[in-house]
Amino acid sequence: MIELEGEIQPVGELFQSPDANAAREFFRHKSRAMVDKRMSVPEAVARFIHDGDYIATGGFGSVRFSTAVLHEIVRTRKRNLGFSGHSTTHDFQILAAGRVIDRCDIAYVVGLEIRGLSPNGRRFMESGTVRTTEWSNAGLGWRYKAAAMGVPFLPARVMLGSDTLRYSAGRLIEDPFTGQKLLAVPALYPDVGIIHVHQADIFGNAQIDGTSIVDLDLAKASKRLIITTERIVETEEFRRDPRKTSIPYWQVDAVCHVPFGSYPGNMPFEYFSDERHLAEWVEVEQDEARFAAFLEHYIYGVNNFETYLALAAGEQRLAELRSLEILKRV
Amino acid sequence: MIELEGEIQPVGELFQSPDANAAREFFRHKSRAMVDKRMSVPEAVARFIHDGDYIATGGFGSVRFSTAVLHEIVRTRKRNLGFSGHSTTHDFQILAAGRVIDRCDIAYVVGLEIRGLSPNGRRFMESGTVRTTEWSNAGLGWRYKAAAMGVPFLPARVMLGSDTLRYSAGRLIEDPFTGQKLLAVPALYPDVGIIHVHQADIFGNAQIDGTSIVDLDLAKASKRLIITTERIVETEEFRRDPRKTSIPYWQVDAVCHVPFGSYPGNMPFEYFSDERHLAEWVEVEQDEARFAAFLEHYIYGVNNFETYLALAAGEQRLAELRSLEILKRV
Amino acid sequence: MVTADARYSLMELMICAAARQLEDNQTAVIGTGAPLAAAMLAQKTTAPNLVILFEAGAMATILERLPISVSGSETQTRALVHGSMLEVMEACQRGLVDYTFLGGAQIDMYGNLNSTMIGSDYRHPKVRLPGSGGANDLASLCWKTMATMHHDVRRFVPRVDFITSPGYLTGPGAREAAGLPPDTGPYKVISTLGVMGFDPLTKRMQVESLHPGVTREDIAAATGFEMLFAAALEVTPEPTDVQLDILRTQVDPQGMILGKPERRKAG
Amino acid sequence: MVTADARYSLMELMICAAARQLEDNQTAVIGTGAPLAAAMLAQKTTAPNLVILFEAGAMATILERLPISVSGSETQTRALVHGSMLEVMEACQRGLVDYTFLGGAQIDMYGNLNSTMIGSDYRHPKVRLPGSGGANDLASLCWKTMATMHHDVRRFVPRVDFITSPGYLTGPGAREAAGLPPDTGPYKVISTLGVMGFDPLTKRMQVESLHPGVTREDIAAATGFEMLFAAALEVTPEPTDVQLDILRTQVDPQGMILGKPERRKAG
Repeated sequence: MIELEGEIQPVGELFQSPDANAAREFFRHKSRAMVDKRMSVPEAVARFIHDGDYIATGGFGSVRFSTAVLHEIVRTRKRNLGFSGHSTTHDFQILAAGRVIDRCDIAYVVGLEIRGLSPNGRRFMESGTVRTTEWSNAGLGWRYKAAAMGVPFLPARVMLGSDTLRYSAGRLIEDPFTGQKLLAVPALYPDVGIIHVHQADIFGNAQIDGTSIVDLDLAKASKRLIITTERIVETEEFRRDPRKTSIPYWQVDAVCHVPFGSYPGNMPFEYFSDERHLAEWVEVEQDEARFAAFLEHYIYGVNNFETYLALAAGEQRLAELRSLEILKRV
Repeated sequence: MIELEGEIQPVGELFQSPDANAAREFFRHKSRAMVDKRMSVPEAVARFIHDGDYIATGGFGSVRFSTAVLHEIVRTRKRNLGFSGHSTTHDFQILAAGRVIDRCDIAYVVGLEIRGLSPNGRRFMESGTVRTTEWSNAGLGWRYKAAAMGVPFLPARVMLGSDTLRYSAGRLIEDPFTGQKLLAVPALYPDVGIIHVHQADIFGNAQIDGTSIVDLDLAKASKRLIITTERIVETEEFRRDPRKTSIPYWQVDAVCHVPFGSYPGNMPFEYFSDERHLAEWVEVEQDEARFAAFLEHYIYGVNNFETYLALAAGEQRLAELRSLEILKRV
Repeated sequence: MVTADARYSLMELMICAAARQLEDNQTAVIGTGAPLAAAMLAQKTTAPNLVILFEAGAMATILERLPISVSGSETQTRALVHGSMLEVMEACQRGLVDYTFLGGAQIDMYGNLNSTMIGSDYRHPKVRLPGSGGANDLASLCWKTMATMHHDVRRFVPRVDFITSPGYLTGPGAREAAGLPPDTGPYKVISTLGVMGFDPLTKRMQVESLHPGVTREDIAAATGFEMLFAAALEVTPEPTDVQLDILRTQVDPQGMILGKPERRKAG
Repeated sequence: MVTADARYSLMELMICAAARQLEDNQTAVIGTGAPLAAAMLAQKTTAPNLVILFEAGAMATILERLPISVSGSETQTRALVHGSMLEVMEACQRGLVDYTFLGGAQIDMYGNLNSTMIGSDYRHPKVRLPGSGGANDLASLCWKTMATMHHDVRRFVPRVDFITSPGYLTGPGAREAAGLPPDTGPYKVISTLGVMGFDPLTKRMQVESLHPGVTREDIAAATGFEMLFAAALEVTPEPTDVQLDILRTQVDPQGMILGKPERRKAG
C-alpha cells in the first residue's frame, strides 16, 4: 500500500467507489450515437435519477445551477440520494427542503455566502439523518478531475493538518520522487450530473459562457448527465466555432430546454439572481409550518417549473432580472 | 515510500527536479507586473535561454512550433541544453542540426510523421552524445500538467508493462484506495518554454486558435516563457472576450512579434506547412557536407528569421501557403 | 467596544485597513463581504494592477459592481480569464497567488479557522456551519492568509472546535510537518478592535495596531486566549476622505456591506 | 507476395480492409497514413457517424482533406472540439475510446509493437526510431488496438527489440498484471498479406483472412514466429468500385497514400 506509514488516516466514509476499471466498463457501453436527446425535465428525472443514486450539480453558489431539475427531484419525492456539495447554496437549500438526501460529501452546504445560513438546511444537517464526509472545494473538484482523467486518485496539497482532512475520506501518501507528504483524493464518479448551460443542440453539445467552475470535469466524471439549457441551437454553431463546445454530445444523456432554468440564481450573460425571492426562502425557513406551506405553494403544488416561474417571479420581474445582469454578450 | 514493493522500478534518468516546493519558491518571485514585454527574438533568447537550460517547445509535429526561436538558439550556438520532445518533428530537427542539446526526454523525436525520419536527427541520437529518457506523449504531457497543478507527480495508466516504462524515470505505485497498480510521472518544470501563438498583446496575454495540444499546461509549467506571435493586438480584445486568453500575461516573460513565425510548419487558420522546404531538409540531411552548407545558407549565415523566410520561401510562396490553409476564421 | 469618529463607521475603518494590506501588481483570491470591498477599494486607489482571482474561475477581473457571490457575474467583468475553479486553485498550489482573505466563526492564537461546526462531536454538531468551501484550499496554498473577524471571546477562542482551514496548527513547524507548502500561513487578522499579525518565532497572534479609541485591555478582554502585543504598537490609520468617498459612491453605493447611508454615521 | 487484381492496389485493399473494422457511432483515435485514409473512407461510406479523435486535441472531426500530420489543420475541419492532447488521452484513459490504429517497425506474436529502436542495447541503438509518441498511450488505453504493417520477417519478429507499445506482453493475464486496464489489447493487424486477429485464449496472433492470391505458406514464410491460423480462414474482401472511387477521388486525390494515379495499377 502506498499509504503513509505511522500517520493517522482520515475516518470519513467514502460514498462512491473510485475504481477506474469499473467506471471504464460503464463508459465503454455508454452510447456515442448522435441522436436527438431532447426531453422534458420530468422525463429526464424519471429516466435517469433513481432513489439511492448519487447526484452532483454544476454551478457554484447562487450561480448557474439547474433549479428546474432540483425542483423535480423534490416534487417527485426521490429518496436516499447521495449528494456532492462543492459550494452549493440554493441548490442544497432545495434538496434539504425535500429531505431527499441521506449522505453528503461536503465542501460547502447550508451556507448562502453573504446571505447567511439556511435555517432549514441547518436543522436538516443537525438532525443526524445525513451521513457526511468533509472536503474542501478544490479537494472535491480534484475528485471530479481524477474521474475525468480516468485515474482512481489525484495528489493534492490541501486539507493537510486540518480537521477537514480528519473527517474526509482522503488518504495521506508520500510523493515517490521527493518524499513530500501529500493528500490523495479518490476519484468521484457521480451516478448523475446535472448542469445548466447557455446553449445546447439537440444531441447534447453544450456551451457554457463565463466561468466554467468545475462543470467540465463534472460532465466527464458523471455516468449519466442531464443538461438543462436556456436555448436550443443548431449543431452548426459548434462546428463553426468549437470554442463554444464546453461539453461534447457523447457525454450527455438528456437535453431539456428550460429558459430561466437557473432562476432564482444568477445566469451570467443572461439574468441576475432574484435576491428578493432568495431572501424570502431564508425568511420562511425560520418557521417550519410556514416553510411547509411555502414548499407546497411553489414546488409540490405546481405541475412544473414554468408555473413556479410565473408564481415566484412573473414576466415583469424576469425582465427586470435580465436588465440587472451586468455581463453583456459581445 | 509509496513505491510499489517488489516491483522493478524504471532506470531512466530524471533531468529536472519535480520538487513542487522549489517551483513554488520560483513562482513566488516571478513578477506579476503588467509591463510591455515586447522584444526581438535575439533579445529574448539572449535574456532567457542560457547554456545548460532545459527547454520545451509548444506545438506538435509540424504544427505551430516557434521556428524563429529555434533558429536563434542554433545560430547563437547554445550548448548543453536539455529538451523535452513530445511529438516534436521539425523543431527537433533544427535542434539536432545545431547539436545544441545533450539530454532529452523523448516521446517522439527524429521522426517526421508521414515524411519519414530525419537522417541527421538519427545520426545525432545514435552518436551517444545525448542522454535520453523515454516517455509516451501522454506521460510527458501529464508531467507538464503535474507541474501546472503544483503537485510533484500525477498517476497514470500508460507505459505499464513496456520498455518505454523501463527506460523512463517514472515510478510504479499503488492506488491507496483500490490497490490498482499505477505509474507516477514526475512533474516537469522546464527552465524555458517556447510557444508560438496567433495573437498576443504587449503584456503577454496570448491566444491560440484551434487545438491547444499541451501548450496551456506547458505555459503554466515553464519557469520562463517566450511567446512568439503572428500578430500583436490590443489587451481590449481579451477583456472583451476572455475565451481568447489561452495564456494570461503573468506567465509570460517575452513577447516577440514574428509573422510566419512557424514557417515551414503549419499554423492553423493562417498558413499551411511548406512541404517542399521540409522535403528539402530531409533530402540534404543525407549528406553531411551538403547539410553543413545548407545550415550555413539558411541559419548560421543569416542575421535573422526574416532573411531566412525570404531565402527559403519568398513572398509568393508565403502567399501560396496562406491559400493552401484549409481552416478559415469565422 | 470602539467608538468610531462620526466621520466613518467601524466597517469602513476595517475595509480601509484591509485595503492597505493589498499591494499593487500582486495576486489575490478574495471572498465576498468586507475583503472584496477592500480589494475593490485598493484597485481604485493604491493597487490599480492588483490581480484579483475568484474561486469560481474568473481572473484579473476589473470590478465594476460589488459581488454578492464569488462566482457571480460581477466577479467576471472585464476579466482576462473566464476559467475554472481548479485553474484558480492550481495557480494557488503552483505558488502564484500572494494573498487570500477569509472569514470564520472561530479563530485561535495560531490563526486556525473554524467554519464547519460548533460543538464537541463532529457527528452531532450543536451548530452546523457551511464547511470549508474554498477556505481550506486558500489557507493551505496562498502565500499570505488574511482574515476579517468580529472580535469577541466567542470568536477568538483558546481552541477552535474544528480546524476547517489551517493556521499555524499547533505552532512553529507544524504546517510543514503536516505537508503544507513551506513559508505559507496566517499573515494578518483584521478585527473590529485592531489589526493582528503573527510573531515570527512563536507563530502566535499579536496585535500590531489598535483601532482608534481601543485599548490593550479592550482587546485582552475580548480575546479567549492570551493575546500578544507588538513592541511598537500602533493605531490603525483612519480612512481618508478620498477613501470614504470612493467606498460610498463607487464600491458600495447600495450599502450591501457598509449598511444604509443613514445608518453609517452610527459607526 | 500478393498479386492484386489490376482493378486495385495492395494499399487500396488494405485501406478497405481497415475501413471495414471501424463501426458507425464508435470512437477512434487514428494516426496518419493508411489508417487515416481508412477512417476517412469509413466516414464517407459505412460509418458516417464515426467519431474521429486526434492525438493533438481535435475531436469529432469531419475530414475534408487527408491529414499529413495528426495535429495539422486537416484534422480540425468541422470538429466539435478543438481541445488538447491530454483531453483526448484522458478520454481514452476514462474508457471512452473504442478503437485506435497504430504502426511500428516490429511486431511480435502478442502484438507488442516497437517504434523506439533497433538493436540490443538501449544506450547504443543500431537504429534510433522516433519513440512512442502517443502510440503507447493509445495501445494502453483504447479498447481495441489495430495496426497496419508491411508483412516480412524483419517486421514480424519472435521478440521485438523494444516494447514501445504494449500488446499482450508475455501472454494471457500479463497486461492486467502490469496494471493496464482490463479487457484492452491488440484486436487486428492488417498487413500486406492478410488480416490477423488474436486467439482469445492464448492471446497469440492468428490469421483471419488471407488477401486475394496469398497462401498460408506465404504468410508463414514472411513471419518470424509461429503464426496461428483461424479454423475458418477467409479471403479478405476486395474493394468495391464505389470504395475505390471514393478513395481515389475524395479521400486521396493527390495520391499521398495511394501513390500517383499512373502507378496505382501496378498494385
